[in-house]
Amino acid sequence: MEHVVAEIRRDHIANIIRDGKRVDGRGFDDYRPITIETDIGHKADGSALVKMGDTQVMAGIKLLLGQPFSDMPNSGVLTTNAELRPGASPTFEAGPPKPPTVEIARVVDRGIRESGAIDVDKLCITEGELCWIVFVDMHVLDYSGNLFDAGMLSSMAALLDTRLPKVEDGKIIYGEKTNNKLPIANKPVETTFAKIGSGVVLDPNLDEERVMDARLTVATDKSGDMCAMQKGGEGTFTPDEIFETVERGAKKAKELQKLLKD
Amino acid sequence: MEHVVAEIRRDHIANIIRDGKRVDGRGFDDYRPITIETDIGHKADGSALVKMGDTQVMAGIKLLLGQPFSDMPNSGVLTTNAELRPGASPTFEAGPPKPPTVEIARVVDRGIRESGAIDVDKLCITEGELCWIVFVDMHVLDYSGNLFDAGMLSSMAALLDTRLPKVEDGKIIYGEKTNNKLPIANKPVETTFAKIGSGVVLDPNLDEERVMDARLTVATDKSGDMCAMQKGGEGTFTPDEIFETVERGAKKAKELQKLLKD
Amino acid sequence: MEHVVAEIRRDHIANIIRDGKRVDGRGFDDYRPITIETDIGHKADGSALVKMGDTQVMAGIKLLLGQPFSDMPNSGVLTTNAELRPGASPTFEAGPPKPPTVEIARVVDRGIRESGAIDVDKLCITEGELCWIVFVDMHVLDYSGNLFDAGMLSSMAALLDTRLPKVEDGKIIYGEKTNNKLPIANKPVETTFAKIGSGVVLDPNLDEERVMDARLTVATDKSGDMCAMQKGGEGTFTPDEIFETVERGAKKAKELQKLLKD
Amino acid sequence: MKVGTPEKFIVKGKRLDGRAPDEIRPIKIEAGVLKRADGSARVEWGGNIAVAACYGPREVHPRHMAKPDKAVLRINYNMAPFSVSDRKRPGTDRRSMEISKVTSEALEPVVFTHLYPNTAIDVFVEILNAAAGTRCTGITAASVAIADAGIPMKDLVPACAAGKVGGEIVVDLCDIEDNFGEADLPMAIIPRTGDISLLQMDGNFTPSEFKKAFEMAKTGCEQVYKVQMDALRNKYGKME
Amino acid sequence: MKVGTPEKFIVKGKRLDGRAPDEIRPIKIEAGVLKRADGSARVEWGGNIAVAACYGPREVHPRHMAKPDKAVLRINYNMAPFSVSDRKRPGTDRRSMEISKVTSEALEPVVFTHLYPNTAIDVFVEILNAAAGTRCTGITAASVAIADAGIPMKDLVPACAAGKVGGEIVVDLCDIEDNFGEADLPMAIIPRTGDISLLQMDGNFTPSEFKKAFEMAKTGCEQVYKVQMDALRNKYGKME
Amino acid sequence: MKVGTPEKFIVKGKRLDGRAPDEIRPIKIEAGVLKRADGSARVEWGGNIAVAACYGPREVHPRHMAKPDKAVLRINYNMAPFSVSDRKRPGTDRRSMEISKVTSEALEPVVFTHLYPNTAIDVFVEILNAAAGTRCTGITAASVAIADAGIPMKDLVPACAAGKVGGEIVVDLCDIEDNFGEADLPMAIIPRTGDISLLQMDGNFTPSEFKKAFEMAKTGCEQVYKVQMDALRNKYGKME
Repeated sequence: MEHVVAEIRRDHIANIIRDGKRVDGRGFDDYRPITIETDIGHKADGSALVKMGDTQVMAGIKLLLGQPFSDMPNSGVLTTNAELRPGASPTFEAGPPKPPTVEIARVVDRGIRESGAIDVDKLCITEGELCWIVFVDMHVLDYSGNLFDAGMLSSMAALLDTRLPKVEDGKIIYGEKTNNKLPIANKPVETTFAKIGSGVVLDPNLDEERVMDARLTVATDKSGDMCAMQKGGEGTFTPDEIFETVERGAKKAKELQKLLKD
Repeated sequence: MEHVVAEIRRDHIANIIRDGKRVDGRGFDDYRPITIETDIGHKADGSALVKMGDTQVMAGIKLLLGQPFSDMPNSGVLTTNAELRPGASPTFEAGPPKPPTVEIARVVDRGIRESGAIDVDKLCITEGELCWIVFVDMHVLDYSGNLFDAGMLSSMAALLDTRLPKVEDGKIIYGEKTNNKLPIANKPVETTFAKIGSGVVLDPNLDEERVMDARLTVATDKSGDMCAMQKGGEGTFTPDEIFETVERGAKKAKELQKLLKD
Repeated sequence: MEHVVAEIRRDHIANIIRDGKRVDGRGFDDYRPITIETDIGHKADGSALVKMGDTQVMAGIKLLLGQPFSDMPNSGVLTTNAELRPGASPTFEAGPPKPPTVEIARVVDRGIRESGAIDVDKLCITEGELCWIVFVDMHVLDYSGNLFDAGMLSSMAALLDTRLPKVEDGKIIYGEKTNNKLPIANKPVETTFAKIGSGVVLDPNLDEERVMDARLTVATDKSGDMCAMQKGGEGTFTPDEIFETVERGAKKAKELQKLLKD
Repeated sequence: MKVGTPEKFIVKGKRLDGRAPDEIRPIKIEAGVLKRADGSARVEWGGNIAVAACYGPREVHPRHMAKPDKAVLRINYNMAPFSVSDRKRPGTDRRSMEISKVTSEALEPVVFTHLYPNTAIDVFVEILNAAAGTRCTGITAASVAIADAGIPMKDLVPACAAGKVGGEIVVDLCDIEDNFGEADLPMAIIPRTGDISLLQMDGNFTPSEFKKAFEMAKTGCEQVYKVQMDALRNKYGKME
Repeated sequence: MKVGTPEKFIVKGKRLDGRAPDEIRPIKIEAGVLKRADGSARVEWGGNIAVAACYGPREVHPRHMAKPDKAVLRINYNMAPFSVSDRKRPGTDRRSMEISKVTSEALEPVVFTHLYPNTAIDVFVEILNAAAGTRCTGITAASVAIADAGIPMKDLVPACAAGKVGGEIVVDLCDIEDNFGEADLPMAIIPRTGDISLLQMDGNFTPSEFKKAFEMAKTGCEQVYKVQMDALRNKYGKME
Repeated sequence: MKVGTPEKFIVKGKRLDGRAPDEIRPIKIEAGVLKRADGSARVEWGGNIAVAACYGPREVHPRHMAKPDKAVLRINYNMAPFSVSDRKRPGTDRRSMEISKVTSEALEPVVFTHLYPNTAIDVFVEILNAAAGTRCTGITAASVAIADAGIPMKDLVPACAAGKVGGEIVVDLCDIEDNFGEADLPMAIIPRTGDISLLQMDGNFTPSEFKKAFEMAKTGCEQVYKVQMDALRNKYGKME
């Protein structure tokens, strides 16, 4: 029975979209209301809580000291993780991240990394020996669709909120932060579209995400270049759909970037 | 059906206790017969097998060399583990420790640590660089109730039995023990009480443990001070019950401490 | 029903063997056709794909730099692993190796190690500090019986195919291989026999392996000495069966060794 | 002695953060902060931030954990990686397992689990920032989340610790007091009966110090209880 | 800048390995290379070696993963420990999980999963040697293995990447181009409809560069498609 | 050559611990040492200490491991963390997995598993102190524990090793002989038939050395068998 109900729901949502509307009344290129709160708690070196409609993602930054990779002796290290906490949805379970969670972390990671959002060369302290390791941890608290965009936005907001900890003799002095910011050189954002029947809509909510045929996430940097993309879902896109979506994404990216304060 | 039988059994045991007696004829403040055998096997640096009624717990001590923690550069390190071996009960399974096992290890650890049972400052060899790491491993061989008290007793007996291994050039020479003991500065013991209906009894046996409403473990040091406590079980204690139990525990602690030879 | 069918199949195969024949027409001491292909892919430092009938095992060698063990400061390190890939059989699952896989890896490891196949003393670069670590990884691609012999053969062929990577400043320069071979000092091979009813046959195929009573693997070195043995299966061997099998194994070992080119 | 131990913990009757010995840190509770959960709560308490999400009564997975005569109450306590000084590796550690266990046992006495046999009531406690006292913050949040989920309860369960620092008994230890103090006694009570449903202790107490700390923690719990009730009144009061 | 970055990627119209910008590396495909699997394929493509084994439709374990209206298509992508420069520790890592997921989604649109409700179609992709482009090699192999298993498909799915190196758009990046290049765009297409079933990108593309790379990857896919079809014809052609 | 290798292993016909080449170490066996287990045994053998606990026949978890025509015999061999020189991290390692497997196979031939279809017979072997020969000590203990559980057996299974040290064949290797010797041959036999149910070997044997070691291990097993029988007689003899 369950899949019959699912099909009816799918048809309903697709029909509305075919008529140029959406279940929650938004336009095809509208985000749900977005709020960004930073500086949540003092233990994180930077943090942000993003609400995108009913979706809530908190990102926290921890800076550790470590050794640069041997093929990049002059650079710091970036590590990006996501966790869908079991309280965020009736269907999530405690345990190590599953493929959809890993996908979110990896796509956000690529967006940050490939856009040069962090000037990693400035994170090197001693060549080949000591550098900052930046841990970006996304903590999904309430799952109501489109974790890609909320995850990227919270990660960037948290990185912008970050202050370097104090260091003495190559060790971090916990509890004492400096006023030094991270060297942020770019502001990538992600825009995610869902293809449902004949339409492609921005920022799918939970109902739309459940019935979508395919998903396309486009990460755009501040100059309007693409820095990451990811198609998802069991359906396909035509080449034209992809080109149009990329263009629409680039436009919306500018709006999101305005929400990110330096 | 199973829970009906469980309820009948519970009522039976609680009725006996209401009459001031116990299923195995002991008084409320009586331990089952306790024996402590030390120096079991030559590979452990110290060891003890404690039998408390039908419960059997072996503790073994291994001393390794390692680095002090950075916030305690002049101290050795203590690590306490417990394993309920699958042969110890029809219901235990092989695999990583489950919450009840972890609880036992952590409460024993707190008792040892907080009482200063080991003078960890004397375990430092070179400040910030080299120190002894003391591994206390409790190995539960036969589970017939009250692992807290048997676990703590075996751990302390094993620590008292320990001789430091020989060290050359910062490395342990296996197979050659010295006559040097561990710097033992205190002798904490745990006394565990079970609340069953209207009564609170010491050293619950397996039948009592299965039906108890709540559990209170009190770790007492040689001067009669408390060094750790842990309430367990799905029931509650009144404040008066707690104060009385703490007092009864302190009295019995003296008896247990006498069993621990220097 | 399943086990009834299994018994009928077992009786059928055992009857054929009692008549001095085998299900696939081979003699008792015949191997299935064997091919060895080396130098598969350029990322491995050495590699070989062995086909033994329908069984396919690829072995790859990776050389890493590391520290010698403290009790063997002048020797390199050998590590042998096996994985039954889930594509190799309808019954294999993804996940960490299970006991039968671990057994294969450990018996191959013993054969290589105990025969002195690799002169590990020549793998030491700086005493107590730097040495080669040889990783032998067996990757079972198609499972049609007798993984012991195919695994050992692929491992030895891959070790013989290995060229040391280039090293500068104590680091491996990836992508640049030297012409230096590993110091191979012996050529152990394994010969595995299955006891089925009254007969003991070499190189069991899948059908025979499924119904065998017991298994005996004999690893023989180039001088005809035994370097490892392993009985498997829920049945037993008589002492005479063991002595005869060891002798038959030693004879077949010579044939296999001829397939291994320097 | 640990590096960084302060010389004095109390100067002129004031603690290092300016509080009186019997004064708890500021606490703020909001019920119903998550959309997907059946009930939820956020507690900010002296730097600690906890969010609790409650689901249930619902089906039990795995099935064999179900109990035929009542619901199983399962608490999952988790610290976010960025909630502590040293980044915490994601995943369950021994400390979390113990805290989840004692939190379940602290709440079990007040939940009418017998109304929902063969089901599970799951509470997920996320610590987003840790500043000494996360288990008490978590129990306090979990309790409100269960109530917010509409699950019948005999009472709420507030939690609060007392401890000994520099020889003095104080309530609701802050970070530095927790790190360098001599004893800690986290407790949870059932206010309507006065019964104790959580009690842990580590450090060093003489019997009389223990009694004093016990009473202080109890009074702390009662203060927390008022804030819990207010949070529920804020959300549900208008309906009355 | 990474240690080892080449000064130039293209000299006199030739790439470092001698290819033209729009030239894919040599590719060889064989169907039916394993005995136990229901279908299999081996792909050698410019140094990459992938073997795919397909089982199914078959029973689903664990049972609760079964779908009542179709087969579940599950891809397990795995790199052999010796397939890369630094030995890869056996076991699933985050990269493999992601590639397994996108590979499933790339193939799902062409498999008639609705014919086999409550079953699983499992494809295991083993990378025996990696030389940039393993996911495209794996998708290409998996696609042929499913066909070889006799499972009805609307079409085969070829995959191929394009990218940007030294400012130029090129197809099918080799190892050094992949390591030091500026962008990578792996794609999979369904040739009969021209639809895109896999698309990932990382690096830096202007919109017009993206379009150029997109077309080049598409053309690359079409070339791979021919080799896939030939492999099946080689095995099954004689029956026609 | 390993650091610490002794110059000579045998001086004037005596081994390093004073034994003759064909002399096994002192061995002591007690049956019924645990309360909860259905059967149990403790074996002390030349420094080795093993405790075996047997449960069964009982329900099989997980269910799918059950066999419709017989009981599954499962052995779990485990070394206590403190039983070896370097502390052993708790948990199953590859060595334990292999020993558990060969121990099961060594005991399977003597247990009447066909009497108990769809059940499990579980034996847990704990090594409390290790001094070379733990697998033989474990098999010897497990065998007595199964008998003590009242499970019908064709015979007991004793185990004993022989080996080569300094070129000589000796029985029941001690720690230093095991570490630095040239070959080791652990065996288990079924005394009533003389059949071999465990045989492993590593090191170097010529064919004739192997035969000599084989006979020595067999004789060792027969000596162990007597002690096993005595242990059971001590516990059950009075009932006769």
